[in-house]
Amino acid sequence: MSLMQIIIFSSGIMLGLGIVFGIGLGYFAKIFRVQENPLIDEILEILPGANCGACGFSGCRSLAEGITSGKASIETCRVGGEETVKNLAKLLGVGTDNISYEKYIAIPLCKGGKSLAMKNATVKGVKTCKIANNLKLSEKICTYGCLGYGDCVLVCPFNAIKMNDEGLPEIDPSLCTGCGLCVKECPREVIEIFSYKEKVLAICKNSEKGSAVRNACRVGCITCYVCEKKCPKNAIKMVNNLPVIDIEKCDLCGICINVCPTKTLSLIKALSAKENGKK
Amino acid sequence: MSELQSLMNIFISAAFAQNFVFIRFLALCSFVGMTTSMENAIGMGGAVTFVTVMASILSYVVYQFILVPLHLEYLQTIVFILTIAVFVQLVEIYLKKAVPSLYKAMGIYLPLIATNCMILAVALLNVTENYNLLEATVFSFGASIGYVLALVILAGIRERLKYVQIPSILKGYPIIFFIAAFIAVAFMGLQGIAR
Amino acid sequence: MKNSIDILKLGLTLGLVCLIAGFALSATYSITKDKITEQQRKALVQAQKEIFPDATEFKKIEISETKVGSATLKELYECLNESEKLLGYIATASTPGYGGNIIFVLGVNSDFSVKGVKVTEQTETPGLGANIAKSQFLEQFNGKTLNDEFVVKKDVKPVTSATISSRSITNGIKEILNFTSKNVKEASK
Amino acid sequence: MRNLINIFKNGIIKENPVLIIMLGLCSILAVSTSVVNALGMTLAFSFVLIGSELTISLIRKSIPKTLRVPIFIVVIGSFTTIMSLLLQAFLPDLNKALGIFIPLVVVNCIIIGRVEAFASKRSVIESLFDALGMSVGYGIVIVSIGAIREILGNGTILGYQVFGPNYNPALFFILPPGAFLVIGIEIAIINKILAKPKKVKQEG
Repeated sequence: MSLMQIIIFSSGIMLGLGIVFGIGLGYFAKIFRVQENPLIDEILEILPGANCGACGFSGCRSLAEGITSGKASIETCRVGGEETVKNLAKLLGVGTDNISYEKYIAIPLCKGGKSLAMKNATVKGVKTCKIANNLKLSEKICTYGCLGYGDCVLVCPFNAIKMNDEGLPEIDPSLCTGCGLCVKECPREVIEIFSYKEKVLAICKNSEKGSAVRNACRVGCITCYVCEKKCPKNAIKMVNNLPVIDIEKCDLCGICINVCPTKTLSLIKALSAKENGKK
Repeated sequence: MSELQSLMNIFISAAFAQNFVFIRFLALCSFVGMTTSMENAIGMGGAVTFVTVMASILSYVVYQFILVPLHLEYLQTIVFILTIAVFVQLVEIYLKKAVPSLYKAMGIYLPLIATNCMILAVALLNVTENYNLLEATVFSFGASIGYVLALVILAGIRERLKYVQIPSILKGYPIIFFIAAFIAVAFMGLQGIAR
Repeated sequence: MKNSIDILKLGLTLGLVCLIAGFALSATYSITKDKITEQQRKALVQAQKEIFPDATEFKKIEISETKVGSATLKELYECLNESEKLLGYIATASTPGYGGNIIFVLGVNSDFSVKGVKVTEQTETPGLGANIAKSQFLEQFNGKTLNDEFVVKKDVKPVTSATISSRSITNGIKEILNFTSKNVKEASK
Repeated sequence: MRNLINIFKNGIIKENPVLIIMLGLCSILAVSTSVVNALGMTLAFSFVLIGSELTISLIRKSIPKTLRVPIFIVVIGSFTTIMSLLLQAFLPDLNKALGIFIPLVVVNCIIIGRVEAFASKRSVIESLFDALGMSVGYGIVIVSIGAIREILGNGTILGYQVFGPNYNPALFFILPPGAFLVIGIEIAIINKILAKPKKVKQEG
């Protein structure tokens, strides 16, 4: 069998098989076409496709099926944000005015960057938050704060999180959809989901007494009760050594922010990506 | 008569002595994944049995009547896997239309049946052992019975795992592999029964 | 009508991809074809050389692959030295072992006693059955003739804890030796 | 560039194809009886994986939906056959050692999984880095299992005696049940390192 013959025969057979199978598949697909609601695929195109499960369905496809069968309303998908709700409304011809649309974002509650938190070790070896947290390999004294190895950055399907040079995650509110994947990923649960309305928040998770916090971090909350006393509307209550601000009572006067000795309290609206983490 | 005896020999060695999952390490991906519940295992086992037997006949025919006359045996791997993949896709389209409940239960594992190592291995072994058509069918049937047996055993044990204390480090897949190790020891004992 | 064009398009795309694949495969195959056959020959020639070091020429006897009892004879060669004198025969055969088929090369002297045995391929249990391929086990067959019993534990010392493998290789050699001596007599008459 | 390195690192630890996603077990358990076999298998595996991921991501735009699986299979199949022909021609003893598992690389669940999940959506360079990451991830696991099984089961490493001549090896590890045990232990270790401890929910 000369080489030419081998090449011709092999290519010929493969071509023949390919065509036969291609036509067979096409024909089979046509006869057994399942009358699936084409709307599901259209909705699937609009949905962000992150399959994050924040809407309670097991993935975008089952959410799309839920929406077509009326089990879910069009703004169940928080992740998609305004733009998805608008497109879905346009597709399904539903009015969007009566839908109260509220945006949620994730906010890291730690200001203890490299220059602010005290260190008692330098770490070599595998740099992921899970491993560091599990094997207690963290440079900072504070065991509540952000480890800074960026597990949340990797998990975010919308690339909304970047590590700043302080070694703290910065979440871009325009990209973040509040899907909550980073919250699950962070081993110390430093990141939490808040509605993106203007409010004051304590950017610290360290629930220990003042002295322990003072030698762990320059910007941690040292439970000095100043904000609770000074607040004209007494909207602030100390719970577990951390201030909790009642949104209804608080009129964003900002006194507590200025009076706080370690500047732990911050105004959410002003909390754009750049400002987070700086003193 | 020795004809029937050699067929039985092939069947027993494929199903028990040379079990495809425990001794030859084939089709472990679906073995680990599909044994979470008994009906999953049986559903998957049934589909794989059907596909293996049909695929081994199909590949035998393609091999004997196309590849051998033209001395293109080296194409066997790609031609076999292509016929198997297309055949599985046809089954998938048919199942989606005729039996949607089974189709939903299979989920991701249906396209993975096409890449199930066992089906291709059966087709290739039919060639290396140069079985005739009847022997090839018995061999593929024996192999899939061995596979279903392995699935059912593990599914049974895994369902009972819920009520048992497992050390936290072994939760999830490690304990399954330990169980598989012990079952494999049992199957190794069977190795001598069929030549 | 539109549908059938779509189907045809599908057929052509898959056909095109397969054509390219087929072309690439056949190109590689033609490059490696003779190299592979040469490798296969080399393994066989090397085994034959070891059994009959002084034979220079191996003449293939035209014999089709025949089933001999449980073993199957694959090929039979006559071994001649420079002066065309018949030294003996070389048979490649396979016998079903414990884990799968065992393929071996049997050297037979002109007086039909065993010149040497080499196992070229086997899938016995590693560490146990696999030891039948080792020379300490195989050398005990050298010099045996047809009137030896070839029975394990009697005149053949088995490999420890691998009786099935030892027994299958032993009776494989016995059957092939028996077959060669019978058939070659007719062939050489 | 950082994103590419991330994809590469991803394949090794975070999404290690074998220990985390639990794919490709068939070839790992069967072939890892010795380090040489394991290395040979990794070589064959990475050749096919890199080749397929690059080709698929090159032509990913023009693959019709119904033909997705057959085209993937033809591409992977041709790379596997090319690899097996080259092995038969140039590395015959490795080919004999790996035996039936060379053609079975085409149905290796990792390759099909990565091609479908990654290469058919991402650009060529990203697929290349992903393929490299996955091959290294696969290689580490199979060589580590191969080493353990060879040292314990055979008393040798890369062929050299480790425990002196009269060490009678624990054959258990060369036989199939040993393989299951070794991979079970390895997954348990990885679980322990990567697992997130269940923290008590902080109030307030």
